[in-house]
Amino acid sequence: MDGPGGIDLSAAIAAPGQSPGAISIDIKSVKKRYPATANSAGIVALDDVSLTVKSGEVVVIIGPSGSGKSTLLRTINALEKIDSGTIVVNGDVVTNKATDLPAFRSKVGMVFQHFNLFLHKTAMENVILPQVAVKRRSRAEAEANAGKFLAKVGMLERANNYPSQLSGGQQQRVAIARALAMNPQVMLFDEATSALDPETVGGVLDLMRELAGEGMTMVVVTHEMHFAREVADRVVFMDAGAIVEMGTPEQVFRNAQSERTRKFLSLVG
Amino acid sequence: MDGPGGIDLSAAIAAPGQSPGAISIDIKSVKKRYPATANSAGIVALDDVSLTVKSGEVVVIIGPSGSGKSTLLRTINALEKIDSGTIVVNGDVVTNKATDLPAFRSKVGMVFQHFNLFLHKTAMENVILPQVAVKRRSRAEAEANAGKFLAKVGMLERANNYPSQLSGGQQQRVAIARALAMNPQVMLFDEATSALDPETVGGVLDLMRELAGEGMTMVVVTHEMHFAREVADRVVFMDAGAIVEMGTPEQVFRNAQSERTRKFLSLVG
Amino acid sequence: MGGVVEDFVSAIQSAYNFRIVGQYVDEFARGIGHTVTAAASALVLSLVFGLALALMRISGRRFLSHPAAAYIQIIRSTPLLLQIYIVYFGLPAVFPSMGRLPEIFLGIIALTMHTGAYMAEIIRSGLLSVPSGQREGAIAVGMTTFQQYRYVILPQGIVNIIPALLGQTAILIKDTSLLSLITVFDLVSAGMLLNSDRVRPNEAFLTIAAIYFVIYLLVLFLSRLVEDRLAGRGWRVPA
Amino acid sequence: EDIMDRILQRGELRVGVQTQGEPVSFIDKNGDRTGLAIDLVTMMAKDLNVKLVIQDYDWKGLIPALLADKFDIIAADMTPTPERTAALLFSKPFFYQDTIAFTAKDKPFTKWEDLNTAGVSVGGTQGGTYIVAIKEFMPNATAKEFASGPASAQAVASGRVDAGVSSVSNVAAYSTSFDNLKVLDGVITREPLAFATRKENIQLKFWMDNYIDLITADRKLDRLLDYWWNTTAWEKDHK
Amino acid sequence: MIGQFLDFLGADLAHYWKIAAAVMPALLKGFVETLKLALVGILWGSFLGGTLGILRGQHIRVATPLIGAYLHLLRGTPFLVQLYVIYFVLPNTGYSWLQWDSQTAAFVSLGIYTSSYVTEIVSGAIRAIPRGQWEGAFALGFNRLKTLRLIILPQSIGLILPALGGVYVTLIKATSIVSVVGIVELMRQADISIVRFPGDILYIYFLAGALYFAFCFPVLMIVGRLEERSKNGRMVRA
Ligand SMILES: Nc1ncnc2c1ncn2[C@@H]1O[C@H](COP(=O)(O)OP(=O)(O)OP(=O)(O)O)[C@@H](O)[C@H]1O
Ligand SMILES: Nc1ncnc2c1ncn2[C@@H]1O[C@H](COP(=O)(O)OP(=O)(O)OP(=O)(O)O)[C@@H](O)[C@H]1O
Ligand SMILES: [Mg+2]
Ligand SMILES: [Mg+2]
Repeated sequence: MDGPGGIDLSAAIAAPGQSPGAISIDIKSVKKRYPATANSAGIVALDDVSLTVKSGEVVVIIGPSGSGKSTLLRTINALEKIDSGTIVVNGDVVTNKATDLPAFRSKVGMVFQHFNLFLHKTAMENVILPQVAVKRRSRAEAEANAGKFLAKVGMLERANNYPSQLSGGQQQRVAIARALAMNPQVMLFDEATSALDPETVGGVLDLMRELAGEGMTMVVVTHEMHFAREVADRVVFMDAGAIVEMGTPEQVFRNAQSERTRKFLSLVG
Repeated sequence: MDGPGGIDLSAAIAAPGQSPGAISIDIKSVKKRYPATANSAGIVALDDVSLTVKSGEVVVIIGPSGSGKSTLLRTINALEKIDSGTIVVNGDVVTNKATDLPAFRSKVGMVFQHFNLFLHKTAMENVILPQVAVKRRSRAEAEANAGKFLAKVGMLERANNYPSQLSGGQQQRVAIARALAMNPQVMLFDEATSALDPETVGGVLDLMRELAGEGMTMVVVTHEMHFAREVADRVVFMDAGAIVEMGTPEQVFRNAQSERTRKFLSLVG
Repeated sequence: MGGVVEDFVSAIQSAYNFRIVGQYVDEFARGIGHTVTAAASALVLSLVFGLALALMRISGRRFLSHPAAAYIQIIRSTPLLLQIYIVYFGLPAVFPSMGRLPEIFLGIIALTMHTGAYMAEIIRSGLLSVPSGQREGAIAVGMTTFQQYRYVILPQGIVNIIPALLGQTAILIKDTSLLSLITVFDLVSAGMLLNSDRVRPNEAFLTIAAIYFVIYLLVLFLSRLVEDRLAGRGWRVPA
Repeated sequence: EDIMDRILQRGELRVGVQTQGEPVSFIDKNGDRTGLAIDLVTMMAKDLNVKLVIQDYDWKGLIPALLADKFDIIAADMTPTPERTAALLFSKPFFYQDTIAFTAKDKPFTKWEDLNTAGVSVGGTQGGTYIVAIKEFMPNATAKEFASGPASAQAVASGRVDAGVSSVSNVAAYSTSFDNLKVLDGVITREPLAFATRKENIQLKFWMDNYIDLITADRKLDRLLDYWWNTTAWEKDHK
Repeated sequence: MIGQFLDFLGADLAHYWKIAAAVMPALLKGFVETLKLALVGILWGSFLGGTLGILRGQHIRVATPLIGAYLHLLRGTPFLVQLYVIYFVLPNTGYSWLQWDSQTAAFVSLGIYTSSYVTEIVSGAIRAIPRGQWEGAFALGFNRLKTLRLIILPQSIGLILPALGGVYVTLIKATSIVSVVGIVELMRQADISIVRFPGDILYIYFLAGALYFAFCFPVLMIVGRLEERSKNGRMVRA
């Protein structure tokens, strides 16, 4: 990371009524099946998955390609509909039809592998727009906030660049600033570094590390085993739509119970 | 690699008149500048670069993003025009205007980061098409060949899938088969594994390792330091359009002369 | 019961008299023949011509791209009717040997000149829609420029623009009716003949509409076939 | 309720016209619609003490508009053929118009009968009775249907067809506009001109018949014909 | 034709001047009428087509095939017949609100006709925007409407505008057909003028063509500029 990192995030993090240690995300018996289409057979992407994440905890999900990591992460903020089970995030029952999803999602920050910055807006405007359009903040307030978080991720100097004028690592940092500016209670990262070149991966991981250190509740899908080992409070290994192994980094990396986990770790490590 | 790997490649490799040890690629004082456009300042991508590759040698190019690695690789088969200097590949003067570039390129295999398989053709047809269209082989011969090389890369079972129905690693293996089926004298790899997920990276690297073992002349741009260390005959470190360091893996990784190289290796390693 | 059916049939017959339409079967057949001939020939020719114009436009060479752009702009800015008259009355004045060519032939030339300009713009967008990596892949295996287009860029580019090509073809089919200006007896002419002979506009207009619609559906069906063939069972999975 | 009642209640006589040419119905130098047929319906409206409302339609729209009750009568050069009379009511003819042929001066023809030769092409107006006349009286020639009279004249003048057929008055206008046209001897046929209305408007038909009898008797019709037809008196007022 | 033009350059300038002076007032009147028709067609057609296109861009179960049928029906039949049905057939259904005067009928049918092409363009452009843009917005708490308005439409506009230009100039062809319902627009004025001066048929069509050009050319120029801008500017994609 090349920007100044000295701004305290506690304001962005301390969600009202969320004391550290309380259950923040509660996933119960979630099943999800992608129906068959003309070109592909149906597939069970999540097969009775249950997981709870405490407030302030960092959970890292690892597993082979196609194991359902992204699907699980995306069900947490209802980007994917599920077939059965319940998901509750800080008191909002995500799986309840009556839940106001846009309002709920504005409390959950999500960072994608391909950044998904709005291509027609500058970095600055990418951070301002959701605050104004969704959180209904005044433009002045949104701008001040955007400046603060862009500085936080070291992107203030390039605030007026369009996404197409930024490198992958820079785009990802703007995406993180955009999510943080909404003052999320929870942050979800889906392979936030796998579209980046190895040298810039470091900066983004540093930023995530810093967030974790400041007490943000985080669920992170990643292939960076170093990061998982170092930052995770808990590591979850998924395979074929199910959670196969779950525990502290120590337990999973040193002392995996299942053969599948050990094989995966030997290939990736 | 999960496919059978037992087919000998020597037929594909032994280029007529290319005895091991002879100079295969000779790059002399190459300069390349991208001119300024409305949106960007001009940039010197290659600044007086010289490099020779012997027949049968494996040269791995490493370096930070934007240092000119891809540009250098692409000048070798004239995908990029250069401003000055000369490039000779197995007797073909690439930089000579009179050279029949398509014919020359059909003797050089290139594998891209994003595979660039023909999206509207199946894996099989991807391997057949260039043989028929460019090498003017009969369809029967091309099919036999395609079958052989798809088997070689372990993709025979999925030969009738379209690229969109294959995972990244599978697509990359088809791309390698496509290049090999043209019986190239030289193979160029540009970040052949960086769009792949960590588990599938292994298979493709194994395949490249095997090719190297069988005596193929190869120039490889990669971020996989393990691979460079293990497979390279020579490692080239580039920065800002110039070759900063060059030597055996031992020399470069253990005993780099320049500060820039050491810094890069510390970040990436 | 029978009474009800008869009433219904006679109600329909008074709004649309099949018997009268039946007396004009020959005329409609002749009209369809000319309409289909003109539309099909102009379609094929304007695709070829449009492709040439599109390639000129994206060639990056000024002496090719500027004339092509100017031609496209001028053709699209002036009415087809004028272009047809200019070809019909003007071409034989320049090439006297064309003086007695069949009118439908001159009509097809005019339609090709006109539709080609529209096709060029569509084809250009299709060519530009093919990811640059596809071209690089083709170059790297040693394909010549012609082979790149023939094997990779055109097949993929066309799939992306099939809906737009279909739309333009629909317009072309209907534009053939303007050839009646230069004595080509087309589908609309057949209907109008019925209308002025027999004073039965419903029979005239609705029959025209139905036949055009059938022709359109056939073209739609063909375009699906082409799409399936080029797109092979689903290489185009949305990203 | 009868059509005449409706006209009187409305206080409007609605007339559909087309612009077929001098001196029957055309736009004069002042931009006003005028001509023999227009004068006639103007007189009708005046004698009925109602306002005259004129609607101008393209030939394709004229019959549908009458049938859809957009106006009450058609005052155009519409010939009451047996087929048309089966669908519409026509008034008594108010006038007979000669149909003649014309050709380019350098053509060897002298009388219209010369045109009845294989390989000779003769142009007329689409959907009009001139085409019928060509087919009936020159069965050996090829009939070519143009969208308008002027287009057929242009085609004759520029050699696209060998000859044209039209009304005496139209041919007079063409010969003054194109200096290389000549009139062929002989009258091919005489066309009665009459007003048309919808089948159910029986009283209006009788009213029109009666009106034509009246103005024939008091010679008003003769005076109109002298002005518009038998002399060129109208030209100094309108041309 | 060429002969006419040579004459034009030579001795007959005075003749052409006389004809132009005689017919131009009528042609200009027709041109104003044509502009009016085109403008109404553009406005209604874009509004209706935009709305339907947005709906069709969403993959809604019932709406998508219904809109597809609408689109194919309109594109598969000639405008002449659509106009005929709207002006001459609909009034016979007996609903008094369907009894339009020729002006209204022309406006309605031009709008519907244009909408069929606009619908296809808009839905195509919306579908061309990468899914990630929707997801990025959803994940931030945007609802569907806000995402469309603030994210998707602004990005698709670069694809929509150039194609719309083509439709707007194609619409001109349709305006010349409304003379069937008794509206005297530019082409009809030209035809009427030709009856006065039958010898100058090509010249009068040429004058009318020049007026059409005065509408179409600027439309295409503006659209071309917009296309260039959307290419060069910020929308460069990786
Ligand atoms: N929209 C979809 N339609 C059908 N199948 C899908 C869809 N999205 C994902 N899948 C399938 O669901 C399974 C789980 O996918 P998911 O993306 O969650 O895996 P993942 O663990 O994130 O893999 P990766 O590491 O490659 O991102 C896979 O088999 C995938 O092919
Ligand atoms: N087509 C182009 N036009 C202008 N500049 C270019 C172009 N392609 C590359 N460059 C610039 O040339 C320089 C060298 O680029 P190159 O792609 O060779 O780097 P690289 O070492 O391959 O980087 P990476 O590891 O990110 O692939 C960079 O600054 C890049 O921005
Ligand atoms: Mg995933
Ligand atoms: Mg590169």
